[in-house]
Amino acid sequence: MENEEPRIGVFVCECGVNIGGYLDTQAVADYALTLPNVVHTKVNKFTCADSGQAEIQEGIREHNLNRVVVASCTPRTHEPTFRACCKEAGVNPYQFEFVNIRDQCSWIHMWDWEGATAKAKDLVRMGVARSRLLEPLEESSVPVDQNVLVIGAGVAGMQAAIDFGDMGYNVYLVEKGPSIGGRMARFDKVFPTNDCSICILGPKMVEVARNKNINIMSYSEVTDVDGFVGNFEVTVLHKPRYLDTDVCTGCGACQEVCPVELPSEFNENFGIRKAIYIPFPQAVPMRAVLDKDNCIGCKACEKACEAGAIRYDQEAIYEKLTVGVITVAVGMDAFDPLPHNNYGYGLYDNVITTMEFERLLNAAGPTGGHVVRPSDAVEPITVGFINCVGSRDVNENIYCSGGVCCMFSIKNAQLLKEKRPETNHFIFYMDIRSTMRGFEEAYNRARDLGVKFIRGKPVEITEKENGNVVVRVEDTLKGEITNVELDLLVLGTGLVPNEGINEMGAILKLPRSADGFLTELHPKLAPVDTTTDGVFVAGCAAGPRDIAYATAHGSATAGRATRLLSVGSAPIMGITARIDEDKCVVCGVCVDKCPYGVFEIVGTNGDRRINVVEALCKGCGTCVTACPTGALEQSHFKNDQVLAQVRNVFQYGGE
Amino acid sequence: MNENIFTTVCPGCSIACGMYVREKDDGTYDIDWRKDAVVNAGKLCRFGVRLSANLKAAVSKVDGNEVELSDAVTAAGNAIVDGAAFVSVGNTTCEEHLALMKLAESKGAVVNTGMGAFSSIPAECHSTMGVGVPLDAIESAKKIVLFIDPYEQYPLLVRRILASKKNGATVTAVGWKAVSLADDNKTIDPANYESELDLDNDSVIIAEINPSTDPERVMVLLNLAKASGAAIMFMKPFVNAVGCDLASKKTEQKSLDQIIAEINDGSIKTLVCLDSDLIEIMPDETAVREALGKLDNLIVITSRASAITDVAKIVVATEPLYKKAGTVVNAEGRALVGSGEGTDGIDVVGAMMGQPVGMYDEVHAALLATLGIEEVDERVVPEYEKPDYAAMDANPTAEAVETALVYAGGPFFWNGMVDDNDFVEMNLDMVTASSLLKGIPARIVSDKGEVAIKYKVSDVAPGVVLSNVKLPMTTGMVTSVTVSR
Amino acid sequence: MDIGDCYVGWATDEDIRTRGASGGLVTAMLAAALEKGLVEAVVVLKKLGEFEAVPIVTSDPEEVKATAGSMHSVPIVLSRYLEYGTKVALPAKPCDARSTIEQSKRGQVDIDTTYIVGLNCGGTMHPAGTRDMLDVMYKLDPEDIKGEEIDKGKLIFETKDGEEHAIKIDELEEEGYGRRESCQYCAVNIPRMADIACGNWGVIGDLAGKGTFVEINTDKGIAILENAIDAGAVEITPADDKGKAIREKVDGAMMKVAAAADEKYLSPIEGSHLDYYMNALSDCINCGACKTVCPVCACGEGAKCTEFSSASDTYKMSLFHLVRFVHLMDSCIGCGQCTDVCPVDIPLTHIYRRFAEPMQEEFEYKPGMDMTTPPFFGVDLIEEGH
Amino acid sequence: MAEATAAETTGTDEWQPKIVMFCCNWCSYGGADSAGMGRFQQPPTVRVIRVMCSGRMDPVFILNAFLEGADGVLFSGCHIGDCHYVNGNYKATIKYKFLKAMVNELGLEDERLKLDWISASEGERYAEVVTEFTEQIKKVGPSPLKPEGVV
Repeated sequence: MENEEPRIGVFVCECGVNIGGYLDTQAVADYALTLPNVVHTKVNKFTCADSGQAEIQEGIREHNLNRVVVASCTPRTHEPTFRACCKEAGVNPYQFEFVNIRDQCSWIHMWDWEGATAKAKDLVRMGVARSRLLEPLEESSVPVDQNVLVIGAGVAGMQAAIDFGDMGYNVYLVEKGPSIGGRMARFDKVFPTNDCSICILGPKMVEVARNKNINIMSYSEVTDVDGFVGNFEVTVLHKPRYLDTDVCTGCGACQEVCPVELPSEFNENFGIRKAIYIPFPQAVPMRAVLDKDNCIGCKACEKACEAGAIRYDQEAIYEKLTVGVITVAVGMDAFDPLPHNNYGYGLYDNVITTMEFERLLNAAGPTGGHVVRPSDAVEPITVGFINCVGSRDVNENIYCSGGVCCMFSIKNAQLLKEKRPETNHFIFYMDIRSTMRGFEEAYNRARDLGVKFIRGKPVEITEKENGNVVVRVEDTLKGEITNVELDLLVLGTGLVPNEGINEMGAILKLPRSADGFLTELHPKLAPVDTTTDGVFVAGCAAGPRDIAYATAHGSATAGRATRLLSVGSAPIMGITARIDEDKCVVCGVCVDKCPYGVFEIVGTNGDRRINVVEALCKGCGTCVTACPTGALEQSHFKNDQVLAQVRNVFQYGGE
Repeated sequence: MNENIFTTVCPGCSIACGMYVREKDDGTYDIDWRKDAVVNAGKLCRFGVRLSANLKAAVSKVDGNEVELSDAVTAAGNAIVDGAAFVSVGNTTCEEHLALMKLAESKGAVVNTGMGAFSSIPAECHSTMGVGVPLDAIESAKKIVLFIDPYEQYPLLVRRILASKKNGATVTAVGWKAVSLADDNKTIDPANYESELDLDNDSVIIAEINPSTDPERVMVLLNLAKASGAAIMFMKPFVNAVGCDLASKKTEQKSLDQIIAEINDGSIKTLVCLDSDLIEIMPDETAVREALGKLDNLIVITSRASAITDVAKIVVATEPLYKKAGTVVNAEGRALVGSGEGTDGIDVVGAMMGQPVGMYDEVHAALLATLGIEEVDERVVPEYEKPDYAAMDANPTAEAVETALVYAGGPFFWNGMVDDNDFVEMNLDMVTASSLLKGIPARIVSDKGEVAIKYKVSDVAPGVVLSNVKLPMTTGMVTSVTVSR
Repeated sequence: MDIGDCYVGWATDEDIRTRGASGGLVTAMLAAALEKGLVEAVVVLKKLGEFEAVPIVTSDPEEVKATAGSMHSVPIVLSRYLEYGTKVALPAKPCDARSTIEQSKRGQVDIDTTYIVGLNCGGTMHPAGTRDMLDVMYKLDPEDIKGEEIDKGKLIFETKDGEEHAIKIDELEEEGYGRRESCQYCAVNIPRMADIACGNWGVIGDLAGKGTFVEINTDKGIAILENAIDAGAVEITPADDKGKAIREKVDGAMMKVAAAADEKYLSPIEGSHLDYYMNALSDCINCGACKTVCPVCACGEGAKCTEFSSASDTYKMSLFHLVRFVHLMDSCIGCGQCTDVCPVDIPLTHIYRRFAEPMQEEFEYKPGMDMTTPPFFGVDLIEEGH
Repeated sequence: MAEATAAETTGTDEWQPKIVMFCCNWCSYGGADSAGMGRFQQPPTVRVIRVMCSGRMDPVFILNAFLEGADGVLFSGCHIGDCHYVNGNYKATIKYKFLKAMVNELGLEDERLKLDWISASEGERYAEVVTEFTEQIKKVGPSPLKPEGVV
């Protein structure tokens, strides 16, 4: 097949008037027929329509074509269509070549008939030249291991794990913290329904724990991922809890006796925890964890533990897992206003963040649900909320946190107002984004309750001697500058990528977008897929989103991944890197250049060679560029195939 | 782990650039640049640089079967009969050539060097035709006229001519293709050479003699040199063409065309070739193959595998040139010896006539006597007698072509090499008139067949398709063709 | 013995000591490395004539000893001569050492099995040019020359009659003779990138001319010297501070001269750069010698520069050259080999330096000076770090 | 054919450069398509060659384009940080630096080579880049490397 004399058919699409109205399609087709190896041309009204495809297939049969060039719209939308059409008629889909004369020609030169026609001829000539050199390629496949890894046990990761587990796949659910549950476990209530957060999350956590197919690996981290779709080799670090989790009953006797008091992370550092502690009352697994960094070694806990679970000499364990697919749900962090002292945070006692407010509001929180202000523990009467702290701000993050913080502030003002009607609330906002179902109603409810909304970005925060803070803001609806004195100011901090996301991105070879979150394969059409086959992303790892959205994503990853798991094999693209060992001098430049670890030097001395793990290759071709000898080639984008295009941009004038 | 180092010369053409060969334990070799070499300071052209890839060692064969060298020698000795013809164009040492002359003599024949021009031109001119001017003299010439394309045919002359230009020389090129280093490129009717070129004692004419050269053209150039007082240098395609010529009894020789004609008419039944591949050298490859097929015995003594070793009845394989003891005389007349000590080439010829091993010293001494020198010193160009010759009658026709493929030989052409860079040249008008597409080979058709080959747009005369590689559809050095997409 | 130590040493063998330059330490050390099995092969310089020596590979200690005192060699493309991983020792001028390091970065030489014995270098001369110079400047017959040396800025030839003939190097280079142009602007004289740096600079007092100054740069440097001492082939004594200071002074002076030459030869092109380059390359006959001899090019016969370039291209410049310009921007060490072998005398090294020097300065990357930086646009990987 | 008449009145006598443009599949090629979707008009001077990633942008391609006669070469990929292949566009910037320095030293006008990041959504910007680059090339004129006789 490869050595067969090329017989090329060129099909020029009029696309109704989209192409035919702006350039001379017949002239382009006639020109194509003068090119070497072109044995058939045809102008189609709509090449992509059934009739157009039939004309291609007829051309293939009648003229014994082994290569097809279609000059029409863009490969980004129609390449699969024409490839399938060629394949049906017996032409290898990789010997199909797309020439873009609509999106990149007729539509952008609408008033230059001659220029557009000349350009279309050039593009067709370039396409034909490339087509001449195209080689048939086969897509291969690899088997898919039936185990699943879910990284992160927040609500998105938990949902994914449940769905995978329910479908019968064995799931490793790896969670960095000592308990599953994630951010949602710390919320008081959730908008727009104002359900009690832990009341609805708790049962889900139990469901995870009960699911026989889910293997919870809490207080553990993924440190390395090798391999490729269907065959990932994962290294998990089990951090020592310094107790035997099989023996520990979660009774909490240890934390009673522990003399070391530390700020409680779960409570946003309001309140205390001990050096040995149970993360929170609903924790799953309900086991204690010893914070060795802060342990003074008094061994009080060991004495108190009736079960005898304490193990001071426990060591970290690295476990190797093999999995077929991976869901990444590593979540987010709230924006930290401390470094820049945004709105006086860190300078003035009575400026706190939403997450802190959330814990104060929570009945199980450090104040038993009484919102008090930090300076004097007095319950505030006038409370202000500033939205878009750390988001929609050119100095911090330009993106909007997806309406999550708008709803946060609305919900929190509403909750406090309901609890203590004597309170007054101000929400300083730029725009209220209440886009999802029930959000607008929640907004209206807050207004009805008397929460005051001031459209304006506060310009200055000052502290008074009594600890009150004064917000100076231009009410842009009224067009006047006002000073609002508050007992407590709450910053509606935006969502930012989890601090570990860079590391996780590097481990999984996932690109990060400009906002720092992981990039999905396509924001619209592949929102939970990633550029690494077999790795899916759920929840806030791929951008700010609310609980419903994150949960749906968790399920979605399970759905997408099951395509591979249920079939048991994953396709490998045809456009991967290949090596010509005769030409290769084993210089190893490709090894460093590949972001996916496709290449390795194997063998010794004269037998050294480069091993190419094709299944890892994503087909970017960066290695091919770096290879000085030309031994490396990217199938379908070979050096001579691209150069054929370059060399056919120009022609001798006499033609 | 050891390496053997041989100082030697490049066998690509008659310049004989110095090089050294690095031979490894496993017999493979690499060339390297011998920078102290008197000829060209170790500079090499594409042929020399790629020598180890270009030249493949020959294997002894009888009737197509591989045999021991001694068996091939015996078979050859038995097959060489009286009336056999001998060819040695100069691709080996003078000593081997002399040994072959002895063998030929014993069979009542002479060794033909294949240079038809020599046979047709009076003997007193031969010295002038054979030995040119020292390469240094090119650098100090005031005017240089090129009848060759130095870039393609004799690339190592380029630096000499460039040096001459630096020294103030003007360069005129006469030929099919504009030579970029020339100050002036001309197409001149041979009748007007003298008037248009305006040469004098400080001028040097550089031209070529090869087995297909028309003697009339050589005579015109000799007359031009004589009339103007200019020095003349005829380059030759073979490394030792000059040496073989000096050693040979020139006048009795036949041209290659004559030899082919005599094979065809049945008067030559046995042909002995010493490092000379007629299939490679002669432009009409099919005609040569046909003729060679008519021989009773084709005996090839050679150091390298080539087209002719595939069709020969007997192949006697000798060591490569770099390993041979012996002398080579280059275009300047400079005698050169390498550090090789092999005498297989001479010993096998000796064996064919029943001579004992060890003939080398004897033939070497004979060579020194022929050259008129006591010992070979590469730094000294021997003085050659240059008798005054009479102007000759020559009636060259102005070369005009309709559309023709014209061969301009170069090292790759004469050594029958092909590589990825093979292409023909023609001018832009011809390319556009023939509707050629860029990057798509041109189709060249003659009476004998057709080829598709890459082409290059160059400043070539109208109607000429110039080639430095041999194409399998030619009838001679000039072949009428049509060109199309 | 530690990295950074400096000694003065000499061969114990009387014959090697007298025949070899500066007490024959290098020869003795190389022979001992072979004899004691530290290496399987040694690169030695075989004399082809008074003015030319060529590198060859040998496993025979006697052959190593026989080459004592030879001079003039060209940078060796070690990977062309030896299989990867061969345990080998080679004497190396700074450019030899740098090229070997660059080859190892490209996986062509296993640096762990390669002992680079550095030799101080103040420049080399082209054999053919040397003959011309003798003829024109010294009015001497090249065949009468017995030896040569550089002393106090003068190039001195000794003739067979025992007479010395000296001319200032500046004067020679003014006339276009003397060292290769690339050597004139090369500022690396002491090969500290080699495992051990040897030379006569800094050998003073009674030992002057009879000992070699050595500086240990790596563990391999320690190994090869200690091996020679253990074998009884070499004796050393610590270098004294005055010697070290003198060595630095000589090096400093040479570097100044090089900087001046660099300024002179790589001065800005006047007029159109494109004309300059087109003109310079217009005589190229596509022989490929420049690539073949290039000691930092790891590619084989086929490479991007040759594969995608053809003599049939109707371009105003050859793609071969342009690709090589880019490829050498981060790796050209300015060894001068390409200029040496160019059959049409294109000043290739000069041209490559014009492209390479600004980028090497911008990226603060001097090729061949250490093992840490990867080759060919590899600089990006460092930048990626921040 | 009203379009043809329009073309005739737009002064087609003016010299039109030919520009070779390399686009990565994910961002810039998409950007070029977006320009079409948005009907952002631009001069017909650019011939786009699609590669998967700007990291595939071999200096050989660009140098060859110039030798073939390109009056200008544009190359484009995803914005830094957005690479579909982790950091291919970052590697492209390094190659670009080398290439740019090389082209400058060679004496080709600086304006003839340009790298610009264009995302798939930036159709209008794509058209602007093409239009501006075309104008820029028109100012510097035909490439001195253009071989004789090619169009």
